[in-house]
Amino acid sequence: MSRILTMSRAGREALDWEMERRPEIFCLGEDVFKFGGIFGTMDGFGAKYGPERVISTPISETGFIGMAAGAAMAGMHPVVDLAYIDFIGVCYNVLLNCASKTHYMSGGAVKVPMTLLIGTGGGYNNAAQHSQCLHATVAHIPGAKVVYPSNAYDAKGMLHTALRDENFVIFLTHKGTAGVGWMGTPIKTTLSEVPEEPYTVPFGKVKVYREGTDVTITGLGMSVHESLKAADELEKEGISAEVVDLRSLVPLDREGIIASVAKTGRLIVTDEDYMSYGVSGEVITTVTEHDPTLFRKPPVRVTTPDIPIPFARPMEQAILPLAGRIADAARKLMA
Amino acid sequence: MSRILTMSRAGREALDWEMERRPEIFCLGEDVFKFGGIFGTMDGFGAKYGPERVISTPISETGFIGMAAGAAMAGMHPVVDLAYIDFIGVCYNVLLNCASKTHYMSGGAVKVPMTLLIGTGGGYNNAAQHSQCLHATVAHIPGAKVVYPSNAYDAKGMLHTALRDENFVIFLTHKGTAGVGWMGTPIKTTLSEVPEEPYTVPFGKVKVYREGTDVTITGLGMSVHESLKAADELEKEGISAEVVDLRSLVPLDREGIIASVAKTGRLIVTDEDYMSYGVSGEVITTVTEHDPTLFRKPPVRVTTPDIPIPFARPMEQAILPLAGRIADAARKLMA
Amino acid sequence: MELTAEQRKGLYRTMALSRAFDDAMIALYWEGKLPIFQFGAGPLPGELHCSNGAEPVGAGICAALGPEDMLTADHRPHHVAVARGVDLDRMAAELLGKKPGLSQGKGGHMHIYDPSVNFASSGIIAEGMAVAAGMALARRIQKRPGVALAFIGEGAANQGAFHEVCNMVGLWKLPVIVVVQDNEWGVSTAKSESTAIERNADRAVAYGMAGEWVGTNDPDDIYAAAARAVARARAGEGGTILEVKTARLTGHFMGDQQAYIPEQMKQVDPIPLYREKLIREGVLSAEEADAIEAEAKARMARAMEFAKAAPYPDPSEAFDHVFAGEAA
Amino acid sequence: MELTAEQRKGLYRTMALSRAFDDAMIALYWEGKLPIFQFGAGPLPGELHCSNGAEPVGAGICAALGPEDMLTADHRPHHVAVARGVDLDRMAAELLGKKPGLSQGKGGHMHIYDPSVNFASSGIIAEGMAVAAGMALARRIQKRPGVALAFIGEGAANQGAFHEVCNMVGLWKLPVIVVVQDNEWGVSTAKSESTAIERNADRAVAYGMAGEWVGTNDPDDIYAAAARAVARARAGEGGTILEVKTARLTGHFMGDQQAYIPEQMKQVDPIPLYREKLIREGVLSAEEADAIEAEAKARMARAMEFAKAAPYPDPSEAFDHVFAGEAA
Ligand SMILES: Cc1ncc(C[n+]2csc(CCOP(=O)(O)OP(=O)(O)O)c2C)c(N)n1
Ligand SMILES: Cc1ncc(C[n+]2csc(CCOP(=O)(O)OP(=O)(O)O)c2C)c(N)n1
Ligand SMILES: [Mg+2]
Ligand SMILES: [Mg+2]
Repeated sequence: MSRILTMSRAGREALDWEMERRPEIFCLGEDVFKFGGIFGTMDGFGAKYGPERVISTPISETGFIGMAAGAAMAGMHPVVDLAYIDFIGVCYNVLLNCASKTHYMSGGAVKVPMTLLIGTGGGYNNAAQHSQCLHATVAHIPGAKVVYPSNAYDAKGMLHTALRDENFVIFLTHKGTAGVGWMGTPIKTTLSEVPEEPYTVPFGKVKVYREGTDVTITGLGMSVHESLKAADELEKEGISAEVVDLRSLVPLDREGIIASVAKTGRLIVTDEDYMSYGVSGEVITTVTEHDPTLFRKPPVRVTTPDIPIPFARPMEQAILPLAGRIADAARKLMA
Repeated sequence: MSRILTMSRAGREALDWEMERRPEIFCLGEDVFKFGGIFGTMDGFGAKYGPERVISTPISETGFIGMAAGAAMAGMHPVVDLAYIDFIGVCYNVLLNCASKTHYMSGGAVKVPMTLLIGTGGGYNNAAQHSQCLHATVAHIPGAKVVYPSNAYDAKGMLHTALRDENFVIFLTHKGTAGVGWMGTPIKTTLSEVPEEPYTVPFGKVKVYREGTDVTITGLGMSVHESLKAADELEKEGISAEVVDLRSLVPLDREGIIASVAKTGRLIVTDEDYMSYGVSGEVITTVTEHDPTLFRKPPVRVTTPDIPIPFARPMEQAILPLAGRIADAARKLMA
Repeated sequence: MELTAEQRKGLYRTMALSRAFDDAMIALYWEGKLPIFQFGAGPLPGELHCSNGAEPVGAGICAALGPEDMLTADHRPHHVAVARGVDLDRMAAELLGKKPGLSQGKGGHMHIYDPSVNFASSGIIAEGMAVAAGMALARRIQKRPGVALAFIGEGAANQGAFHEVCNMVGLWKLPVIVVVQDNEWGVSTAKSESTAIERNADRAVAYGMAGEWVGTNDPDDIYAAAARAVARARAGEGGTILEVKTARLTGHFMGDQQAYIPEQMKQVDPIPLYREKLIREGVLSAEEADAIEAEAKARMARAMEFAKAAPYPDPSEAFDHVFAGEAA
Repeated sequence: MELTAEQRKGLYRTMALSRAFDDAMIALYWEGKLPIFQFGAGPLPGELHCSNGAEPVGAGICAALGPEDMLTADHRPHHVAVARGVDLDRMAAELLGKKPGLSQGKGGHMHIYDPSVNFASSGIIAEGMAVAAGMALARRIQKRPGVALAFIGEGAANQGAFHEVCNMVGLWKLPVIVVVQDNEWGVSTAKSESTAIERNADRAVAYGMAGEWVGTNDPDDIYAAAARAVARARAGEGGTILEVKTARLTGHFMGDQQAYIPEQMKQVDPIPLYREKLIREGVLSAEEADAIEAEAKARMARAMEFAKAAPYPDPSEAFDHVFAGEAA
């Protein structure tokens, strides 16, 4: 049986199913016992699994994420909630030098299976320290897998995959896509039919949300949904956009990106992360180093510019990669 | 008068000159009082300026770099030594959310003039936690300038520029280029004639080390010198390589990159940082989004792959972007 | 260090103004967010962490300071900012994201900066610790006076930055006061669930700092402890961890139902208590107290009017102030 | 908790073996690095932080442990690894970057992992604190016994991770022992220049942990303190900060001239002292002591032979082990 679910409920189902069956999984993070994690992925788990397996921590991110890494080395599979990716600043060493590299530095002798749930993104006027994406920053770390579902079906399937992975997996969700109470009415395109039974969605494969022939629009997290909105607009104007969700940054499905651009000859890369030294450059380069003649027109980036996120709505709305900017870019590409 | 200097001595001269004249400059970092900083930039400053202006700190990077930011807000210009960039993990928040964003978040009311000196890179078998470059990680932060001299002349001129900048400047030096005792005989191409008098080298301009017509090779830090070695080799084979030192990641001289590729039609991007989501993608994209038809052949990346740095010499040498790999790439591009 | 009657009236005035500020913001916050709650909606969007209950800390401590002293606050900065004398109109405008706001609409409520009174804040837990200590260090090098105060919550005292900075404050005998505002909660986590020992003030011994603990949420007591800490700092005797038992009456942020708070842990509003005390002690009459409250509300109403009437920044201004000293 | 004569001989044996390990590595380290010093040259490249002087800490503490206990060490791991019984041949091979090394040549001397004896290390200051505590947490959830020990330097005790982890150890009464190896120096910075108070053991009160301080660099004393801490941990009484005054005889790393160390701070070699003590107390004869030392050197010579003869990994192996469970 399948139902229409939010990403939040879908992710919760995957974690619940795995926790019921695998005693090595436990949850850790600020307020997870009472609040169930930033996206409700652990909603009700405090009561169900008890304080030994659903552990609310002090505000000590280096400490508890480092402890998760240690617990993983000792045979557990921790699921850690870091709430906002803006907070990686206080615990980045664990991501950069410990959880990601221990398997390698030990020549394969030690494994660090753990899943780190982090919320990304802005668009709700939470200003420069609570609105960042920074997915490029974590994707640049070798030894960490980085995935980023944008809809409920993928949220459940990719979380099952993460929980069965033997590695450190950074599991990102854009706050605006999750379908949690404090972000208003869920975005339609984040909802999906979700089977009740467990299933996995493999890492490292793009998802083509919508096929098209004129222009490829890649996105991830929220920018997928802005791209879909733009594609709807463009369709009315006779422009056929193919919307490609990257879904997984490490591993990255380079073939999937190239295949779409080989078909359309035009590329718009949308990204809510800062523009430079990030995902947008990597996607364009992926095509260019394969074959620059695939581009009928120069590819275009529609991203957050290289500026801190401003608080006031008129400024924030102007700098985010929203549907209007994406559609404009497509129109220019087709002109 | 000018003399041939190492980067270390050249940088020291700039800092000394500014410190003599500007009481707001002071030095902070682990072991700076007795050891003079990782690159000897503060060599002898303890004795000369005393412990009030040359402050050795506990191993508390979040604390002392954050204090530097506070001191900058209160009218000082701190020069902080972080030794290895691998350690940004324990203090990344100060870089990400404080020093870089305070000017913006205050709407321009507060300034944070500070210079953070960091050493990067490997090649001397110091393994996964002491050999990283990670320059893309810091260059992805909006509100921070990131510069990266590769020779003595630029080291002095860019440090003068940094010390006169009103912003947070991350000043990177590849350990292998500095000409410090523990890294062996200095690399010839890092040495330069350095005027005794102060001078500035502006940020945001590439430096063309060597002109060429067949292929553009961009690099930064150590990879500039590997590129120069490769260019020497290639010259013997009749291949004319133009070697472009990016020198400054924020701001980045996109015109300078494009101009060189417009001339040669071929691009090799060398980078000792990890390949994905970094500088190499940004450089290629810079050209591609301008005009993909500038490429006569697909551009090529010669970088450290997306793996932790292995300790053993045979493995490390194989994965670094050394001259041999660069020359091979050029030969293939010309074939 | 005894407060005069006039000074104690001042404390009451400060608390009333701070409360008026938060109450006005709370009222506005719900505009556009009902019936469907959403952080991003309405004229006052984003997270909003109000200070209701913590007013005695701002009032009591700032009364012990001089203009040369420096303050950093956290994600819950209003009560400290109001007590410090941050421009009320421009602060209100900043919360609404308006152009005349302190940060020209770039900061919002967690990023209140007013260099004219040496005030800064940050939304990252414990970030202000080092910033405050660095300001104190700067003054030492400059040979200028000034005590620096970092206002944090009891939850923040378990962040690594607390340790690193306290150690350097102790080591270098910096004039820094760490104000730990123990409101019992860090979001939904009680202090006993986050902190290995009962009092953060007791951690001072780990750093060669002095510890002060105030068990009442009363501005007289808080003032007295702060005055002692400030005197020590000015005398070159180093820093203090000053912990105050205070309150968080309106939840972690707006929207927090606080269902996790058991009945016996319900907190008391310190403002009526102080009003009663001042009346009981003959410092204020009920009429004077009413007048002070009315005046506070009126002042805040003017600030709100200013803020509401002010224009938004132009979208293009988002690109200004990324770097200092550069044309936009 | 009194040690038998046999056990004390064992301590001496362990220290001698650890010393033999470092001395052999030091000798090899200089090959290829003279006359021009360079980290990256010779058969043993990279930074090398030797344990000479700290052997009593490894020996004394590991003697109090069982096979179920878990250890993390820092950038100076040899003495702990040797005392814990990490495979000597494979550790030597790892320092030389050889294929049969513990990490197949990927780790080098700061990254010693031997899961068969629950040993791990890291070159980032204080990183092992949380890892050790997490291992203890894992065992609690698994309902399996095991005390976790984090070996750090006195310099590392000023890193934020120390505070965060100690607080959680105290809060959750985890069986964790933080071993602060006070060798007086963090690179060139004396403890008095880095640490606001004299003893890190005194910081235990800030975390509801026990504090133990050992002022001698004597393995008997260290063992006794460790045994007390382990007993408390096994009894569910929580963690201990165990600080030991130890020594760093060969500088921060090879190449450190230590010109910054004043004459009166010169440190004493603990191994001859313990040898004399054991002879004085009739536990060992001089001949037996000589034999133990000779045996240690011989054992290490075999390890060195093994390491030198071993092949390097193939360059292509650099691409293995980036992720577990995947074909290279
Ligand atoms: C480094 C970091 N971690 C987590 C958060 C999220 N956060 C914001 S406020 C808060 C609780 C703070 O508690 P406390 O310090 O007691 O202050 P209070 O809210 O009670 O005033 C948390 C966890 C953050 N902003 N920064
Ligand atoms: C986070 C971090 N900062 C700085 C360093 C550089 N570093 C390596 S060892 C060391 C000194 C450590 O002193 P201590 O903890 O006392 O250990 P010891 O070397 O004395 O054994 C420093 C500063 C590092 N490795 N990691
Ligand atoms: Mg609190
Ligand atoms: Mg030490």
